[in-house]
Amino acid sequence: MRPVEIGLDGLLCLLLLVLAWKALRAPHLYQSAIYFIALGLVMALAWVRLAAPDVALAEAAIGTGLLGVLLIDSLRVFARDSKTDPDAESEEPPPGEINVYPAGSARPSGRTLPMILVTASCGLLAILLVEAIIELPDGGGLTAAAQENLERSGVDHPVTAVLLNYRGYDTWLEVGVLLLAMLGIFCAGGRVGFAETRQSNPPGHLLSWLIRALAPLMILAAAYLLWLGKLAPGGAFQSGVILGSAGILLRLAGFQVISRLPPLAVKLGLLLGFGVFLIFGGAALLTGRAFLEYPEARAGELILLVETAAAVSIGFTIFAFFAYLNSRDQPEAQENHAREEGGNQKP
Amino acid sequence: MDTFYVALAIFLVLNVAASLIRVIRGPTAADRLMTAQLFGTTGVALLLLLAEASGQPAFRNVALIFALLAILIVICFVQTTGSAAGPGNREA
Amino acid sequence: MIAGIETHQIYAVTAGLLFCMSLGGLFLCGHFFKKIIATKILGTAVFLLFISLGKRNAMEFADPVPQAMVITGIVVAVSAGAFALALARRIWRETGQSTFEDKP
Amino acid sequence: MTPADAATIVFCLAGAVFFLAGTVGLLRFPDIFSRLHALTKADNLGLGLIVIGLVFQAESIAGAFKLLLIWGLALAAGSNTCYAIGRYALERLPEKGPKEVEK
Repeated sequence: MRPVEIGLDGLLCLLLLVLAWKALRAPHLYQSAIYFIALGLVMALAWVRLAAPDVALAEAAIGTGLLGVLLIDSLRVFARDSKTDPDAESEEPPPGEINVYPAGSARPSGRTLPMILVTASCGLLAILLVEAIIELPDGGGLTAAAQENLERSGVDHPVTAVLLNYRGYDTWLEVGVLLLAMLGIFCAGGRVGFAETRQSNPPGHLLSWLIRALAPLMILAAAYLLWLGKLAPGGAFQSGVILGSAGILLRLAGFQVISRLPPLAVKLGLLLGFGVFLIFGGAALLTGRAFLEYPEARAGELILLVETAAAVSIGFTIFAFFAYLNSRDQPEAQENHAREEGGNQKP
Repeated sequence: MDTFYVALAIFLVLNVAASLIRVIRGPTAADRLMTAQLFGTTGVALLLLLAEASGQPAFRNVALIFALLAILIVICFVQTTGSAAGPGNREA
Repeated sequence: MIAGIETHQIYAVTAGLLFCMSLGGLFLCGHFFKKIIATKILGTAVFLLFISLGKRNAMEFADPVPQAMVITGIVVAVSAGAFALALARRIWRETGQSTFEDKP
Repeated sequence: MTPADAATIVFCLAGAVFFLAGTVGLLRFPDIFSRLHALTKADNLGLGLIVIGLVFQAESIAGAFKLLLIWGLALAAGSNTCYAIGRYALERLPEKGPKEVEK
């Protein structure tokens, strides 16, 4: 390998380590979130360097969009109530800091012993781990096996073949995990369904123009990636995440398209992916094949159908993550405002 | 030619690494957000360069996603920070 | 000597270091929000190790099986993270606690 | 070296200069609005010049079109985010307005 490439890889790895360190040690939660978002972007570059385009696509879609949005939205909640919690701001903000965001590392003093112990054991683990990684033998790998059966799988891209044909169980249960996580969020919130956004400030003309132009483009890009998954890097997850991000963008700009859908349609959208997997698996069992085994002649079409259903479901679920978390605190925020304003008038 | 692309990529990575100083210094949340924005844009350029260097046009789709979704975080920040830093709280 | 280093080795070692760093962060950071971020970095480190080992004797792209599993993993990690955030927000709303430590 | 390669090198280097200018501006400029100004230079011209440089290497018309589409998207997103941040700063942080130069 050429030295210049080693330089690039070394630099990216150094940046990864620095960003992770800063994300864990930054004095304010907001800084942590920014470092973490930047870490996601650098990770996408690392996947490209490791020649893993499918993972790079997924990381780019989730890292730049969904994750940052969820973190920033949660910060709003932690920040709003920080006034009631004196401990949250025990660390002095740097001069000039707008003290909107709570300090994160409010570590109580007199805890040096556990700190030393944890640091020492993690350092020791690091040495052992690096040693073990360096001494791993070369060889093995499943590239050849995945390539060998490719023509029987119905698609031309090995990663899609692994995801939807060789290891269909994984993907099916993964859609199940998404569904479970959403139910968990519903339980943690204590109610079902998401309300419309209450706009704290209306989007400007420029923004709503952009979103009108961007949302169809995002849906187009999602369809493109879904189709591309058959023969090149791309596929259901990436396209589902982009669909979900399009929904989040629409919601943020005040277009209540999805929130106004009838609840039944939303539930159907959420269950579609899991259900289609189940139906196809059951049909395969009834016709005497193994669960989720596709007939070779029609595997391509069936996989595309399953992928489309999965993408729509993933999009809905990801939108629901954000919309639910985003709308839950809205009425409460209004109350808080009212309370604060009332409190101000008294003195 | 490949060496040129990789060298340019190294330069751009150094560039964004330097811009992290702005996250440390702040002073406002918006300043820090700008660094994330610069990371996004430079990320697009880096991905295009690396796609060219490795001869894999597939990586261009990653840059496409970056460019499509780059706006989400900023819009989310601007639209949701209202209740925390809004005029109601500031006057309090 | 420097020419003997392969891309995947650099990233694999980084993954090991990232893993330990975030493991320490998981214990030492007080706030839920940071604990969640630490968990997510932990997961990323595992993915990085997995893919860089899959790159060892790959031809054009990295090994497809680890790639597929990591994509699954990324989506699962994100949904777990969203659930964790929802739980942390609920605890915060109900009790005003943002750490696991007992208030005096 | 073909003329196309030479053009690529010239345009990409010019783009890199604008990225450098954007970073230096982000670090050195005194207030949020001038920093935004610096940031947009990297967004628009830096990325734009690199994209133009790479168009010379594109293997097909479709490839070149995709590169330009990426630039167009980044352009639309960049100008909008800068507008949004600027508006946010103007409304929420009036004391941080364009006057603040003393730092």
